[in-house]
Amino acid sequence: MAPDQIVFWVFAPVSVGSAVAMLFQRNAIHAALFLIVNFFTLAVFYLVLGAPFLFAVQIIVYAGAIMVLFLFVIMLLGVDREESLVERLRGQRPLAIVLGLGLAAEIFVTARASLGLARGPANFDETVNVGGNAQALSHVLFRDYFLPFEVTSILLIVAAIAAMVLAQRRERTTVEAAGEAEV
Amino acid sequence: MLRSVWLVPALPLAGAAINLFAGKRLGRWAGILASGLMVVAFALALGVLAYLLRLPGNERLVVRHLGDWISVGSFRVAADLRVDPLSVTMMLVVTGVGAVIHVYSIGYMDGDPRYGRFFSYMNLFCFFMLTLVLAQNFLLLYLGWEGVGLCSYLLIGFWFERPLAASAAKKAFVVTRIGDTFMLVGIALVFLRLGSLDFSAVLRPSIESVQPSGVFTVIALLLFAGAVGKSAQVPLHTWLPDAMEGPTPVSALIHAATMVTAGVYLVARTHVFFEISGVALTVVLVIGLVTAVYAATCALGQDDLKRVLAYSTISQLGYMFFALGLKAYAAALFLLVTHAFYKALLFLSAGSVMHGLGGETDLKRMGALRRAMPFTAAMFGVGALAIAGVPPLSGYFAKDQILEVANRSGYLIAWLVALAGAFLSALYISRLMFLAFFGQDRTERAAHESPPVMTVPLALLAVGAVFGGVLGLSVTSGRLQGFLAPVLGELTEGAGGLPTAVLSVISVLAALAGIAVGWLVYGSGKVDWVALRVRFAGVHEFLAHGWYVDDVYSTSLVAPGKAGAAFLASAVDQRVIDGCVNGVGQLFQWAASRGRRLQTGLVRNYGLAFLVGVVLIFVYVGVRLS
Amino acid sequence: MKTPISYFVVLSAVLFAIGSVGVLVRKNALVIFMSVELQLNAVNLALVAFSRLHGNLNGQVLAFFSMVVAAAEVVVGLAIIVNVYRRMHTANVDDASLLRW
Amino acid sequence: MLEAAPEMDWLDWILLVARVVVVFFAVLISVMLLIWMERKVAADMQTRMGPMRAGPRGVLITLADGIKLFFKEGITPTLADRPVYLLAPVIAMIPAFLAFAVIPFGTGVTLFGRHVPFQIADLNVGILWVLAMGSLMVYGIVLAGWSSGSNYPLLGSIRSTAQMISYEVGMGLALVAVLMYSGSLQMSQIVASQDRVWNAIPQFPAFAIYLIAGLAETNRPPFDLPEAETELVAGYFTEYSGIKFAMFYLGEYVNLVVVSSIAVTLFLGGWRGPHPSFVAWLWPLLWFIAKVVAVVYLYIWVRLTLPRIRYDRLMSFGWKFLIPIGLLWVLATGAVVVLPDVYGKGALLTGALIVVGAILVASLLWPLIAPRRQSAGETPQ
Repeated sequence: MAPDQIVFWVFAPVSVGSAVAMLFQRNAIHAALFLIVNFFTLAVFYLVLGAPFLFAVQIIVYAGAIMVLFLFVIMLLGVDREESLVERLRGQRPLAIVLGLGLAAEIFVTARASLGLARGPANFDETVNVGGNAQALSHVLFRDYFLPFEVTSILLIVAAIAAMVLAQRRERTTVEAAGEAEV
Repeated sequence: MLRSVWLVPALPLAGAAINLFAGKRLGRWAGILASGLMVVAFALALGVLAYLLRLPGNERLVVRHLGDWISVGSFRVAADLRVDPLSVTMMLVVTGVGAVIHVYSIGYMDGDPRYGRFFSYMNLFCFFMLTLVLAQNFLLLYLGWEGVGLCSYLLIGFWFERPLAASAAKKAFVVTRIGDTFMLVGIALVFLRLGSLDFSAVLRPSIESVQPSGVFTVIALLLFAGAVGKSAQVPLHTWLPDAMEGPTPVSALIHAATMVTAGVYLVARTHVFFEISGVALTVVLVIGLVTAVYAATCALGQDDLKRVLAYSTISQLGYMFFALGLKAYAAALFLLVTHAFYKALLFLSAGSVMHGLGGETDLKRMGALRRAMPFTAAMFGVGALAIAGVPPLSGYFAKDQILEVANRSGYLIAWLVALAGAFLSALYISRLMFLAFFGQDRTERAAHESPPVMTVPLALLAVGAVFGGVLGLSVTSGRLQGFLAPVLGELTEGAGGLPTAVLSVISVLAALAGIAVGWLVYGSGKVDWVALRVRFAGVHEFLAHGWYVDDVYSTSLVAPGKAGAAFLASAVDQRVIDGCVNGVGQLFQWAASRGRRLQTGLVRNYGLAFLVGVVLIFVYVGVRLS
Repeated sequence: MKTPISYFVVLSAVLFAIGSVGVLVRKNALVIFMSVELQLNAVNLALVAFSRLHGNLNGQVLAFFSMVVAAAEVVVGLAIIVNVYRRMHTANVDDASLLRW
Repeated sequence: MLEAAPEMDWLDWILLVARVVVVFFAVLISVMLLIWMERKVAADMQTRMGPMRAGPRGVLITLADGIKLFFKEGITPTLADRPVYLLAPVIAMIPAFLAFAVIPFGTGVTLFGRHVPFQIADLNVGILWVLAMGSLMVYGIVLAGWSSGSNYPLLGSIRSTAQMISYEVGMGLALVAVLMYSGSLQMSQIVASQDRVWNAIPQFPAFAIYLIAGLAETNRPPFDLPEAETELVAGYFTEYSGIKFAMFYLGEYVNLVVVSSIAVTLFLGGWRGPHPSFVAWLWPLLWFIAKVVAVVYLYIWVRLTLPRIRYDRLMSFGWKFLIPIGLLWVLATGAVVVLPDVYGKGALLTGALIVVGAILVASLLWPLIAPRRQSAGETPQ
């Protein structure tokens, strides 16, 4: 068994298991922790697939920033109480599970039929990741995808401003809150 | 000269615009401006005629391109003016008689509160009429056609305060519209079947080979239906007598001299179609003849001065169509021209009488007016003699030629009927003459002669009525006939028939007989015509109501139509249509009241629907791929 | 590398399906949001796998963009959830069902 | 990397494992010495003796403390979220150790006919790995604070999260400037690029930003708000005791070593230094250790000199000074890197770079030096 196969068969069950565990955790923080585990396994898969840059970005962005933000918000809002297990929507759970399984089955069948056991070029690191993954990726990114890159940077600025505007407590609301407190 | 031919219609249009927007400020100058423009237009028309006369006979066709009007794909309509003998003749009639009537109107309409607007409408009418006759294609002709219809409506209803005038305007508009609709279909058919609306492309004898003759029959009949409506022929004639509610100059200009002759012009212009068809020509002949005699009998029963003249006009127009049906187009045009003179003269004289009597039109309240208004009486007499067909006045030549052609055509019965019509014409016009200007004075107020601004035009028209015959002394070799020949073709002499001299004598005798009978009954004093009328009350009523055609229409068409409309309005519209609309609304309300339950506001429901969609799309894609 | 690409794709599909189910059955807005992130990551995995399959870096670039956009999306989404929580004092999406009939 | 795996034989694996073990223990020992050093330096600056009993001049004091903590009773609060509570100290420790994986301590040595580098893994994306591990350090604090089921730890951990996320941005910008200047993400390459002049000189603003951000990342005074005793008792590890507390303590000092090592690697030329030619593998190692000790000494010095900063000032300093200046510096570095390619005036621009750097540092320090005119209007929270 090649190392990458070992990695796959070790981490794939962890990945699926952590995802399923996230699904069943009643506590939001625990769910977030399992999701972090899942993200780590994905990072490992990126490494296996010849994308060390994305491996690092995955950890920095998802594990390091996004999930911290999630934890931060959960703790800030104090919504870490146990979630009620009563489902008020009739048929929601069975339908959701059936549909989820159906989707997975469909993709399974499609991948089996169309991809088979294809593995891609054998010497990926030599032919594609020329001069290292980061360098090769930057060549693609700053040549072929330069305009999307710039647009995305604008999107980030917009998102930052949007977050600031949304998170800001307006003066009016503070006054209202004060009024409510007095009453 | 031909470069400025566009000015002929443009000048009245400018006058119409000026008078419409500034008529009130211009005051009396409105009439002078309108009349002056018409005089200038007439002068220009004379110039065009002079130019045309200098050209060789077979080259007398000039098309003046003003620009493109409509250009959609292969459908192209140009704003072209056609100058040929026929259009020039019509143009001269319109501008000449029009100018005279405009001048007359200065006096007649004096003091009217809408003085400026009257001249605006009149000018606008002249513009549309000139567009009609100068058009080089069917669509432009149709524009003019509808335009004169609009002006006719506006002018008949000029005194819209009177309910009768308003309803008469409405009636004229609606009835002529029946014919117009057929005509529009005919024009569409021309484009569909013949591929063009341009006269030069369509109106040539070789067009015969393009389509079977049945198509031409249909086209000709549809166009003729328009002519029937516009020219007040049976069965669409009922609007014209009622149209006399308009001001008298309007009756003279529109409902005697110009607009009603548009039908004659149309048939003459498109005679190619009629000749190819043959059947259509017979229809024209029959309709014309029936109208001529029928309207003459009706004229006998009228007590209203202007209604007599209206029926007389219908009758005369019937003669014109009769002539057209006999392929004697030039003769029809000759009658058209002379009729324009003497019928305008008669109407204006009648207007003068009305002016003198304060608007009175009832013949029973007239009589012996020759003493109070001798000049008017003399002018009216000239017109009456002309229409009766007494030589050497213009009417004699025109009518005599038509009878001559009829006699030679082989339709002996038609000739006899037409002769009877001629007799009746002389009879009703002499009845009118004697009742109004001779016998006892039955007026209720003192009559007076009209001012010179009205009488001078009368004199001018009288000159035309008397000497108009010079234009076409002979049916084959007259000047007008020769002038029109390049457009309308030479008249083919029919074989047989009576000699020309004999025919002339017969028609003169018929006219004199009519006058004699008229004198005997109404002028001599030997017959008590009032008692006669009481005795034959039924006949009189029958004639007075125009054979009850109107009443038949009312009961057979209008009343069922109204009932149907009422049914549609109360039952169909309120129950079915409104019901459908309300039902649709209620259906959607019901559906929305059920369907809005879908909008639960629960994100997870929406998400579920989302996922269902994703799964189904995958199924679809999978099926497509496999 | 010996692992067939389709293994990664199927794994990605399984993760995506789990994420979908999570979105549908969980009620806490934050957990739903996390499930959405799981879906996004599953797709990223598929993109990187396809990048490997086709022997070019376009898939990785796309996954990179996806991450960047996801970061922006999370920031705004969390801000919205915080605002909703401030107003309604709940993070349960079933309680925030004002936009209904 | 895994592509290369089949070429490794058993000896390579053994050497790799050996390197990991050696580094792990070296770090543990260095932490032990570091704590002793800090206490001695502090004592020296306060003109007192410091620990003297355990071992010669008290050098074993940390060991004694560790043994004591190991035998203390481990208390788990009732309201604590037990699994997370137990997991948090471990999580706090691991990233710090992992960050060492990419740091080159020296040139390497030849053993059994193979070249053995003094570095566990020369990752292609080394700097990003450092950043990633730095961003993971926050988890231990966050989870510890939350899982304790108590208010002070929670507040401490929220503060800490905000502080670390904020300063991570500044630190990232400093690293970006360095990697742009060096033209590589690989640690060994960055060290190699400093063969003429240390990055600390042309990249002085980045160095300054990194040092300040490092203070915040390690939660050391004057940026030790998450565990400010006077406000939050002991901050996020208030409820921790015994071996679990020891792990936090350990993690914190490992962190300090990591930050210092990275500073040395990125800015101070790493293991580079003049050395004699005999025992060639040893001198770079010594140079490295010496530089790390120097940086650590700087941190201890700062800790003992500066008072704790108010929390809102801390945040506004991070967001309003450090990050903008970092951004500007990245821009300037970009210009310096790219412009010579276009104009070929490298030397001139390097000079300009030093000038601009000096100006920026001056502006960075200006708010600290200049008298506070607006302070009257501000009210401490």
